[in-house]
Amino acid sequence: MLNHELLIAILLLSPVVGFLLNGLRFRSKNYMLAGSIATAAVVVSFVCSVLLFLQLLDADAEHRRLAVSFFEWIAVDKFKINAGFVVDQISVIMILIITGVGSLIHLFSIGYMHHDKGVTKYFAYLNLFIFNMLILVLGDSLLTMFVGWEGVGLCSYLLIGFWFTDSAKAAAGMKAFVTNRIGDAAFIIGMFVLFVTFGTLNMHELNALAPTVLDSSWMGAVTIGTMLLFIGATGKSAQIPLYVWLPDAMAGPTPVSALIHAATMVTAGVYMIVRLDPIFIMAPNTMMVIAIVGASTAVLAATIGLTQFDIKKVLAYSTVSQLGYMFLAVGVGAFGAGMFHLMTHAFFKALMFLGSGSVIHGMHEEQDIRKMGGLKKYMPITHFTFLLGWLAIIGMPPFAGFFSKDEILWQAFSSPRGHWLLWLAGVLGAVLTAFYMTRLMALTFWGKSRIDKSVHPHESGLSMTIPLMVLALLSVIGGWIGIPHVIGSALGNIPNMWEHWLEPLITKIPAVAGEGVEHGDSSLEIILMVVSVVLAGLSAISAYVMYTKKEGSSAKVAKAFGPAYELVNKKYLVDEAYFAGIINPLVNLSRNLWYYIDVNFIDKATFKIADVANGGGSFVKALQNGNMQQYAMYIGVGVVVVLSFVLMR
Amino acid sequence: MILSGLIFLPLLFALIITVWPQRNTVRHIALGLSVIEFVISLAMLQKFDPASSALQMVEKTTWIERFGISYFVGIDGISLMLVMLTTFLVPIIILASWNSIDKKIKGFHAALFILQTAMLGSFLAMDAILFYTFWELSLIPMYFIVGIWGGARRIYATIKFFIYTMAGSVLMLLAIIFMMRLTPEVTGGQISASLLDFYKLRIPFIAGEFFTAQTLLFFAFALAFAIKVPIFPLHTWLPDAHVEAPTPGSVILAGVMLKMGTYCFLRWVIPLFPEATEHYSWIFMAVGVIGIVYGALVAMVQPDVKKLVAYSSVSHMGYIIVGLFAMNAYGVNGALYQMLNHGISTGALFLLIGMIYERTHSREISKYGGLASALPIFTIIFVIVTMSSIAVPMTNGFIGEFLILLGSYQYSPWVASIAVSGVVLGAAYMLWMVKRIFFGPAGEIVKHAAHDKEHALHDLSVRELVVLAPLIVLIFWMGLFPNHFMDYSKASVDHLIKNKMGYSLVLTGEGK
Amino acid sequence: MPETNLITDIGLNHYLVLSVVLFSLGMAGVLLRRNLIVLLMCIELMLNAVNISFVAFSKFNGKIDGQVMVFFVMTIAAAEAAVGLALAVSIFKRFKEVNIRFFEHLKG
Amino acid sequence: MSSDAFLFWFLALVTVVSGLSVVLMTNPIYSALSLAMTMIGVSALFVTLNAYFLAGVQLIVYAGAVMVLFVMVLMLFDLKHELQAFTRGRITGAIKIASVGILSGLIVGAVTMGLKTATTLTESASAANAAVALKTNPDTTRALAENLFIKNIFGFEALGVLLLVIAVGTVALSRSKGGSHARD
Repeated sequence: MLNHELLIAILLLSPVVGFLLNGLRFRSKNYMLAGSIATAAVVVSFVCSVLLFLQLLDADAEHRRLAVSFFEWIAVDKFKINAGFVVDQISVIMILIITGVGSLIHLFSIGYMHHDKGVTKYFAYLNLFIFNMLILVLGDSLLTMFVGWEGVGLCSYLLIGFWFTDSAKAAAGMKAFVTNRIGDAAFIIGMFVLFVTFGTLNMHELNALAPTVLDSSWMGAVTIGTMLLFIGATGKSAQIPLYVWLPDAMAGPTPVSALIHAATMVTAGVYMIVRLDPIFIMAPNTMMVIAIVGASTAVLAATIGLTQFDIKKVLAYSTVSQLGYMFLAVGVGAFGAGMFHLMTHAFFKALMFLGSGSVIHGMHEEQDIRKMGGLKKYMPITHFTFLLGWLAIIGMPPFAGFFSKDEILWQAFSSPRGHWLLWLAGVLGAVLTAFYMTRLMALTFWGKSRIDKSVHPHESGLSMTIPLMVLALLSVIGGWIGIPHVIGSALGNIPNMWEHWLEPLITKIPAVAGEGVEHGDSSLEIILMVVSVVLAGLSAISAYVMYTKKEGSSAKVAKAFGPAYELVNKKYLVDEAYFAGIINPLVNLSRNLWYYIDVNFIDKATFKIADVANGGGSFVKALQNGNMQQYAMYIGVGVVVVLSFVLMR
Repeated sequence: MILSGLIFLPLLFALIITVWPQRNTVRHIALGLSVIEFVISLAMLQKFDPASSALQMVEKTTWIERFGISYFVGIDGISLMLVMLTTFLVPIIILASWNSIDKKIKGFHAALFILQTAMLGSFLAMDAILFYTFWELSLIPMYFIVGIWGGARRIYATIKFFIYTMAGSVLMLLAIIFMMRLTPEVTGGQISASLLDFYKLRIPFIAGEFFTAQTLLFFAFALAFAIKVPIFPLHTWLPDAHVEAPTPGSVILAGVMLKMGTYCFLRWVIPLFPEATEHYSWIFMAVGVIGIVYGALVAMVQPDVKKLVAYSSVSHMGYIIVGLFAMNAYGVNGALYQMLNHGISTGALFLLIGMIYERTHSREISKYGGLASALPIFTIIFVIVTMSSIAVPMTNGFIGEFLILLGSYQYSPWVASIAVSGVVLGAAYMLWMVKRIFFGPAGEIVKHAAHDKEHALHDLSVRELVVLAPLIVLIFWMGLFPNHFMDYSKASVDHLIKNKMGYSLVLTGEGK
Repeated sequence: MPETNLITDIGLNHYLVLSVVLFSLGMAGVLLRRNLIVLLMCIELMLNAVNISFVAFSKFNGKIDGQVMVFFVMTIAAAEAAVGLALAVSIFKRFKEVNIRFFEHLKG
Repeated sequence: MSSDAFLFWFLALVTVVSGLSVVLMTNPIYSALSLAMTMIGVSALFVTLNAYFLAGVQLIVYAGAVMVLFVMVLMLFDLKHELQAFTRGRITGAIKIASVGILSGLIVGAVTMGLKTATTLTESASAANAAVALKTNPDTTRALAENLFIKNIFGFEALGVLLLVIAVGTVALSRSKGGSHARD
């Protein structure tokens, strides 16, 4: 067995090597070479991750923690941060997802990007992203996590604006970065609050110190600190009110959307909260806010998803919605469930994005689902894998999404910090999800073909379909490691491996008498489960009917809702509101500040002072009229004055 | 002797340049000489003892005995890195101006070397009058650099620059003379201009009363330095000076001369007037924070890219002021680090803008667009420098900004909360600028260049890459291993923070 | 001390007052006249007035130094007249003008 | 009235009147001639003050050399009666005359105020003796020479150099074309 320090070093540095190898020859158009280097780099990382995972498995449950510190990064006074990294039960899952799904997406990209001029640069960026993401999840302190946190934001910026000659795409990248920055600013202050309160930013130490917190009120330091961290998370994980960048981020290449904007980066906020669960538990108010924001995001984004026609936009809003579920989970204290959904979502959403990428590729860069339909026969593999992903996301048992979503809904209902309203919102979200995902399937793959005659759709090559198939498999079986107790015991004592694995790191919320539902209430759990599955199923069927059997009925429905439909179709005008309410006033304010304060006040004021000197100069200048006799007179007057002063004394 | 050598060798170099017979080798000679100077400063760095907070390599000779004025130079952790920055930037500037300065080459390089002497002197002088001499001397070459090799409105800009700075220094001179008159209290009757004697003075301070000696002296000094920094309402000379200055002038102005202001806050104002500093720090916190936000906002709407960077300097300098007046280890260390960062990243930005200006002769953002396709390497480097400027982790900017924010949070969470908005706004204006210049469809200039062979855009030449490479290396080096740099200053800063109410410096002579 | 007769007892003050009167005349001429040459003459007048007071002091204080000073003043005055006139000649040659109001090149 | 007193008053009248006419004559030639008269008067005043050598020098240098120079230049320019001999400007003119008047008034005032001091000075023993000696001894020329060539020899030599420089400078000036300060 290799030393874990070396493994972590290789894990981190392998993508850097890939980045440098590709980055230094960024002009090359040899997509095979670039893709191979980049994919190999991530595969090496994946192997390291697996080896680390095996090491963790070997260790006993209490000592599953491989820490390494490479060097002292910042050390000023009491503020000491090491370039330290930790592999434990949570982060090992993340690195497996990142490098595993990451390698599949790299592989997919070779096929998807082969015609692009900047393919080498593209792979360099992807490797850089993997590196930053690994730092984010492995960092042992909030600040090292923040390094990756900003780093992935940077890569996201570069990749969204990858086709920079399109002004809108470049603007989308910028929007993503700046919106993330708003969250990051809050994150920074949040770190300060925690540092001043606990005297450390090391997450292990923070978690150990968490029970010492006494003040859990709104104004308590922990509540404020966690709230600020959560604002940071809303930026990165696209929650209300900072979710607006994610739909625009679809401007990037589709594999990027799959990797960054579905599977890995956007889940960073959830991951951060799970890492710091003891601290967050000490701040019930923050948890409440998280749960509410998560639930509302889940519903809101789902409603927008109902009306979109861009295949990637639908998936983007779906991602926002699913992230809302994860926040709902961590908000009610179901950290394990949140992580579980994070993982399953990574599988099926990556799958769906890659599937959509395959569709877009096959359709020659067409993204509007109104111009698709009946693709089933042209792209059988894509269709089949997409179908599995669809079943997973709408939560059909026994696909992965079912287990994780069900766990979240049950926890939202039963947890001491849960509430039946949160459960209701979750179910509503699930119903909506089922509807719009079915609509997406129907419009894209089923029904009659509306494809333009000039387009000849074709199935993608192997490098693209293999990742699809692997991810499809994972979407099916991925949920089986976290089978709920009620079902597990019914099927013959299948253990919930997931819960067991995470147990040492996940803090249980102290149950408060009279609140929530006892955990053992299995009949209720089954009833709720059945209700949500049935509702989602009905919703999916109605969508199927509406979009394949009775064409035109969707337009009627849209008409019936009229202005409401318009509002949703225009994404509740949130972007416009931000522009009208914040950005434009800010730019105008800046113009006015510059014009009125800088140019017309400060400068004018200093000119006035200069004018005084200037005026004095002009006065004295008038005396210097060049007439020598005048000068002589001044001498005379001067002598008279001095003399009379001397004499009169 | 090494410090005197550092200070006065450039003066000798200036002399050599002026009498050098061949016009076409002046640049080579100047580059060689400036590299020699940098190597000497490296030797000095080698001799420096980072563990000690003492004033090292001290040289002291009587200059004007009657007034206790002496030639007194020394170096400690606070000035060390700024000295290194100065000697480091000059060769880069000379190499960067290889093509852009084409008239009066000798005069330009001589002015540059005299400026270097003045700046190094200001950083190293430990005698008030000596310091004042160097401080004022630094204005003159800068005046000529902007006034002779500058842009269209250069005369307006130079005069504005000169008068603003001069106005502040006059008050400072008065304050210095006043303090010299107080020194017999601590030296036993002999008048003295030594900074160390000034440190011993305990100038009376009454909280809340403005017309007390310490308060007045504090504001007299602070005003002079605040103009140089520049702090918010006194900043309007900076954009004009930057826009009109030639590229090398902008780099030296942003890279070193602004640091003279912040450095002097740390060297003079804070240790000399500790009570007043503490009592009035809220003013500087306020203007610092206003500067951060205001500079960023105004930068956002600038049509001229150089002006944009100039206003971003105002914003960055606001951070430094906030860090300094937070008066704790994080803030001051961060501010000191940020001084270096700003010198490197803003210096690099000005260099890059200069390079693109050489090609297109335009600085108007709206005329650009789509430059990334035409100049890919240039774009990559520009984006890296931009990232450093907006403090993305793993670049140098992050360390400084983070520590400053942490320090200001300890001072007051509210200050940090407002200051942190600079993080967002900084990203907004820089990335917007990057987007408008490099991304999007080809703009007027790129289109024009595509049609016209004479004006075709060439990517960076080897010389330009050599100019930028050290800066890029430093950006990452300082971002990944800040301790390599910060270790030199920690002892001195700790000493200052711990003894801020009774600051004094121990002397050690040449060597250790 | 007996009452001194202002008319008959000529003392130091008489010379001094005379000197003042001559000096004032010269000064008035310098201020009022326009002709460059006349201006120079008036300066000579002023210098002579000063010389009178020097010599008077020399006599009434019993020190010869006053006369030495007069010697110097005369030399300087002669030199000044020479240079002044040379300038006047050269200016006249160029501009054909000796009116002092004509030469206002020093105007600020 | 003693002859001394008469001489003084007569000479005072001559110098003041001729001085006045220097200022008032509109024809520069008359001014020059009046100045010559003043010079002669001053020279005679020197005689009443026992400064015989200076009186001679005064006559030779001023009334002789300098005045000839003036007259020659005037002749060279061919200047006649001037219409605008005096400066204009009410305020400045008033200030000019006033300042002259006040100045002379002040000096006269100072002299009369200092009368007592002056007399005490003259009456102080040593000074009085010396004054008497100077008054009675007509040979002031020797004393002057001794003072000049022993005590003030450096100044004397410096004057010599000055005169040399002046001579060269004057020649250079009058040979020049009047400088480059063209009006047009």
